[in-house]
Amino acid sequence: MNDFLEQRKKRLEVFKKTVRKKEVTYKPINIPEGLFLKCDQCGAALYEKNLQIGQYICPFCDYHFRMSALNRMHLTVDEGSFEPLFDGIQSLNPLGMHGYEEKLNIGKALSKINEAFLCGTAQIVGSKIAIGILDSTFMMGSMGSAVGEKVTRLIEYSTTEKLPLIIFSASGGARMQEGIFSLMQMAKTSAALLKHDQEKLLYISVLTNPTTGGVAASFASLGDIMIAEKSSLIGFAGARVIKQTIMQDLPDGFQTDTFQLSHGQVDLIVHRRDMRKMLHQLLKLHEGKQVAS
Amino acid sequence: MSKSAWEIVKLARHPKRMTSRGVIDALISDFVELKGDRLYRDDQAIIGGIGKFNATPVTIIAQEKGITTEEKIYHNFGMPHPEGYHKALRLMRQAEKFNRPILSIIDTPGAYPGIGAEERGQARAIAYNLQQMMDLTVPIIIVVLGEGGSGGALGVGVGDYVCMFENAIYSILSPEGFASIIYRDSTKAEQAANMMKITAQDLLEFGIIEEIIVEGEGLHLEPNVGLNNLKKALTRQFNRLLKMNKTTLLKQRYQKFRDIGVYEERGDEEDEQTED
Amino acid sequence: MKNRLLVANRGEIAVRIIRAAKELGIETVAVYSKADAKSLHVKIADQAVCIGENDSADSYLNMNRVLSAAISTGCNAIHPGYGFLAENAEFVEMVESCQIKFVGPSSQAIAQIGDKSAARTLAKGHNVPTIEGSDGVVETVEEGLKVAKKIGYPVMIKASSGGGGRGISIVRSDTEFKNAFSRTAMEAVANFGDGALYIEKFIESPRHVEIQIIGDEAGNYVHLFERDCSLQRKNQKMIEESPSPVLNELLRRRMGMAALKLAKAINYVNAGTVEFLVDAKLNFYFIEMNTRIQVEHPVTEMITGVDLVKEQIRVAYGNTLSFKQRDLKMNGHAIECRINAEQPLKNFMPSPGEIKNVLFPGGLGVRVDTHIYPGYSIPPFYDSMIAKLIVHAPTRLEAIKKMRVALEQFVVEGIETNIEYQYLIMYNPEFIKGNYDTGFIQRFHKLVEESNNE
Amino acid sequence: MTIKEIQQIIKDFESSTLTTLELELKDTKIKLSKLKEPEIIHKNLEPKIRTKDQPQVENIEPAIEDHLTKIHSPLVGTFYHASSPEAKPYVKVGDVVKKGQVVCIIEAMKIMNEITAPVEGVIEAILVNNKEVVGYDQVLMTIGEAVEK
Repeated sequence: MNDFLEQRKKRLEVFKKTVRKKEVTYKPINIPEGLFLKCDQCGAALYEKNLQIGQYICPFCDYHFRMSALNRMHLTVDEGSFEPLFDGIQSLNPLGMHGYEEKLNIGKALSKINEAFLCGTAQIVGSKIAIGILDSTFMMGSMGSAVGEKVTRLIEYSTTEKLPLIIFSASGGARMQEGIFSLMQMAKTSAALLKHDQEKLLYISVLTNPTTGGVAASFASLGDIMIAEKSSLIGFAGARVIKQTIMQDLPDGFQTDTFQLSHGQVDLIVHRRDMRKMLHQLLKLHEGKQVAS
Repeated sequence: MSKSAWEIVKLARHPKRMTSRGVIDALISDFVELKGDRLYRDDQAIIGGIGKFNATPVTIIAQEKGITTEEKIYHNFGMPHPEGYHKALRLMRQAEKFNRPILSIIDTPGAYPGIGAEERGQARAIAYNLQQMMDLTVPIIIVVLGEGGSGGALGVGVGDYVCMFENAIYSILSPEGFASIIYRDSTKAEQAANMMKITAQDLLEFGIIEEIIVEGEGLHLEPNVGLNNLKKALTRQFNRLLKMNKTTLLKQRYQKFRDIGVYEERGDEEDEQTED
Repeated sequence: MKNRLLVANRGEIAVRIIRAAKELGIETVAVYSKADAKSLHVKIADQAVCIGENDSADSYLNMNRVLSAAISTGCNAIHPGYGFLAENAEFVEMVESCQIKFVGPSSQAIAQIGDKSAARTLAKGHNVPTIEGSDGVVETVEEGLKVAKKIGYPVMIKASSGGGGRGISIVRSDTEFKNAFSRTAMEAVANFGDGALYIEKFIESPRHVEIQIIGDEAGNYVHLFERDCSLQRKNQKMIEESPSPVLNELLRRRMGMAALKLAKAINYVNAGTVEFLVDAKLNFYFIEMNTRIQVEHPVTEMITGVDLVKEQIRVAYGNTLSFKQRDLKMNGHAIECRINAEQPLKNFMPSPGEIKNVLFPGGLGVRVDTHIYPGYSIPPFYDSMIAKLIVHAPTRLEAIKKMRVALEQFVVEGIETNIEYQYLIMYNPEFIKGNYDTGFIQRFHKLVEESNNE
Repeated sequence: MTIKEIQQIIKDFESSTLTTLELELKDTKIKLSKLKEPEIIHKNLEPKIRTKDQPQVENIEPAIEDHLTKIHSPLVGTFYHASSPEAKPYVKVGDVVKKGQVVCIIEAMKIMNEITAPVEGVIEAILVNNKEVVGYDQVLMTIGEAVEK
């Protein structure tokens, strides 16, 4: 039976050709651009709108897509509880680097905020916090003077206001275009955290994809509690530089979240869906009413 | 005769240029090297120890590149691992315990980019030093001797007074690295160097460093000129800083780094416009 | 550009849709899982694309692969059939955004009416009668008693995260309510780990009657009368018929109007079915709306002469309905028996396998919608329905007799089927009288098991 | 023992309360059991499911010798032999390829996915034409041992 139908179709096909005038060919449907995103890890085509609902996580391989700071804020804090701080601080071009202003404008357009760091106060299930989020869509979340200043002011604000501090890092490192000024922001931000620490205040650092270079080697690595978001790339030197230096291939899983966990550099790996819940839990643990004796 | 940035880069990396060990031998008496981070191993990219400067006991932290090939390999070309930074902090805490000032000599192409370095937390090692050096209640003087390689240099570079040798450089990344990113061609390092503003003169103007140590013909030709100028500078600054009370010392050190950064702050009214 | 239709389904409905499209001169593309490589719908389509492994989550439910198959073969429409992605609002939105026509309602309509409680509030809003109940969970006995008094006994106390008939008690008075409440809560915790309960009016011996509707983009709406699907086992339908033996002309018109009101409220386009429960006193209550073509659509086609699937495709391509409400008449009586590869006496265990041979019944008013053929192997990964036997005759009794003859001559060799089980139902007095309710199969099955064990 | 006698035994056995009966007479040996259900279910279902991946679903792929490595399409989409219409095809039959080398592109929903060679070797055959629709797991190319040539 199986091929009897095939033979019938072939015979009738020949006949149909004599009846039908022209051969009809079908071209693929030209769908609009940008409807689908490619998952960097498994290559699956993902429908953008579904991704938004699913918190930018690939349903097939659980890859965590990079998020803008605004999306991250919306996902993390209580609805409408975010109040921005130091929004007026923006970058200049101290070294007169060619093309820097252009890059800044592209960053503003992509991230819809005016620098690579969104910060202010907000609430997570009612607990008031100071919160800052680096935006990797704004010049790779790179830290120049403006970002350094905003991070430092957020830390100083949370120190004077006695608030727990949460910073989400997503950065390629210090911003080259501002040279030595960017480098010094590492010391400035770390110094501010010393005072926050001396006031016995809680600082949770969440390392998201990617956290490397100058940001990793400063405020991002100084959290009382260090959380790595699942499937994030976290490290100091770029993989390319390391490969050139040691002339060897890098081991599998190098500089991933599990790498950092197994080498004792982070406390926890948290899936993006559980992040808000975990932050709430940690905040509650630190609101400590003394246990009645 | 002002030298181009690229010429200074070549001098900073000159094979005959004096390294930290030379400075220690010249300026520090009774030097005893102290080794190891008590956690993993000793990292010889950073030499640490105690000795006397003008008869005052000081703690020395010095990034050493080595001169002969064997020395370069032994000192890993001056590129520290995390354990190097841990050792430096251990010795600096010890300096605070015994109320000794700290002299930190910077000469490194950068923190070592290796698998072991990442495994042992290179980022955090540097970050923790940046934070803790702000807390040491003893004077810290930083000397940028040759190459100030980005985070690797800054990891032992937080202090009250930063002086930099005339032919030294201090930058966010190497001119070659900068060229390969901006021009996609690392051979354009010279062009990059002249644009990056990484010389002592640039940094003095930017207020990043406090003093330039004149070298005369250069540390590789007549080292004594540079060494004497350094000695005079250190003598002046240690005397000044040792007289200062601890709280002002720390407050000024914090403010020195707090004020670094060039940005604009638009007033609130302008904010409304951008907030459309 | 010439139209081309992708059929995002398998089995008999895929064959049904391909035939309808071919009759409209539209080329068809079939999709199949590896296990379905040899199935009929793959053979009769103009082109076929494999979209994944055997289990449906990795093939027929994989939205990306189904959509990619449509895009790369140049299909400007997709027909989802029933089940699988037919009522998946996310999938429909993806199809719409790719500017491919979805043969069914819009994604908003599906999202709006797909959610049961939203549908119920919508129905209440258009004063379509719904089953009274506590809106939301009831915390205490007192609160429960108040609700019960308001809607009137008998009421059901139901576990909110329950299902499959467990965690439910039926009470007819306050005293019964008091001692049943805590017991049901405990049962709910035991079965579903969640003791939350809600109260709902209990319909005595209900019948399950649904109204077929279809609407086009120009806003024309018609209903094609009712189908009675009370013969169910654990809410799996087994036999459907139209007209319903219990409906009178007035009730039919009122239920038809109610269904159309709902469809218009969400400007529902294409074919859909509005499901009601009808109690002994012929009151009807809205339950839910299915936003797809139903398995039992042939019953409506036989009594109205309308090809619903062709109409679906025409409407999807932007044509208006080819008939008005006044053109539609019910003529005669139609019954459908679902033929499954299962062993009724072994708790309806599925019995996949190779069909050695098959004999299909025929004659006036006998229709078989199926995808099986001699030598075909039924894969064990999908639902066990292998055919639908539909008969049409001037009266219900004649239809029953015609069904008996057709069932008798429907022979499938090589696997077990429920043909003989359906045959026994055709001789059951309660079924013949027509006054059966949704509890019928349960009672019938006990009879069959007892007689078999003697 | 005649057939009728055997049928009689079966009938008596059916109406008795025995569940199994084993009878050995001169020329015949009979084994009757009412416990047949589990076996039958067992027999009926078991071979159908447990055997090698769906015996009755013959492998519809064209006959390919086993020693060749097959490159399967991980996606449903359109096959392109080059990165763009003007560009030269990535590979042609007879080319030597390294592990991980890009051999073609499958486009799905306007997303270009580079398909790479799983092993090092020689392209024996390309089984799909440019711009043709490919199904899931369809064999695109075969790679033979490099050493032979």
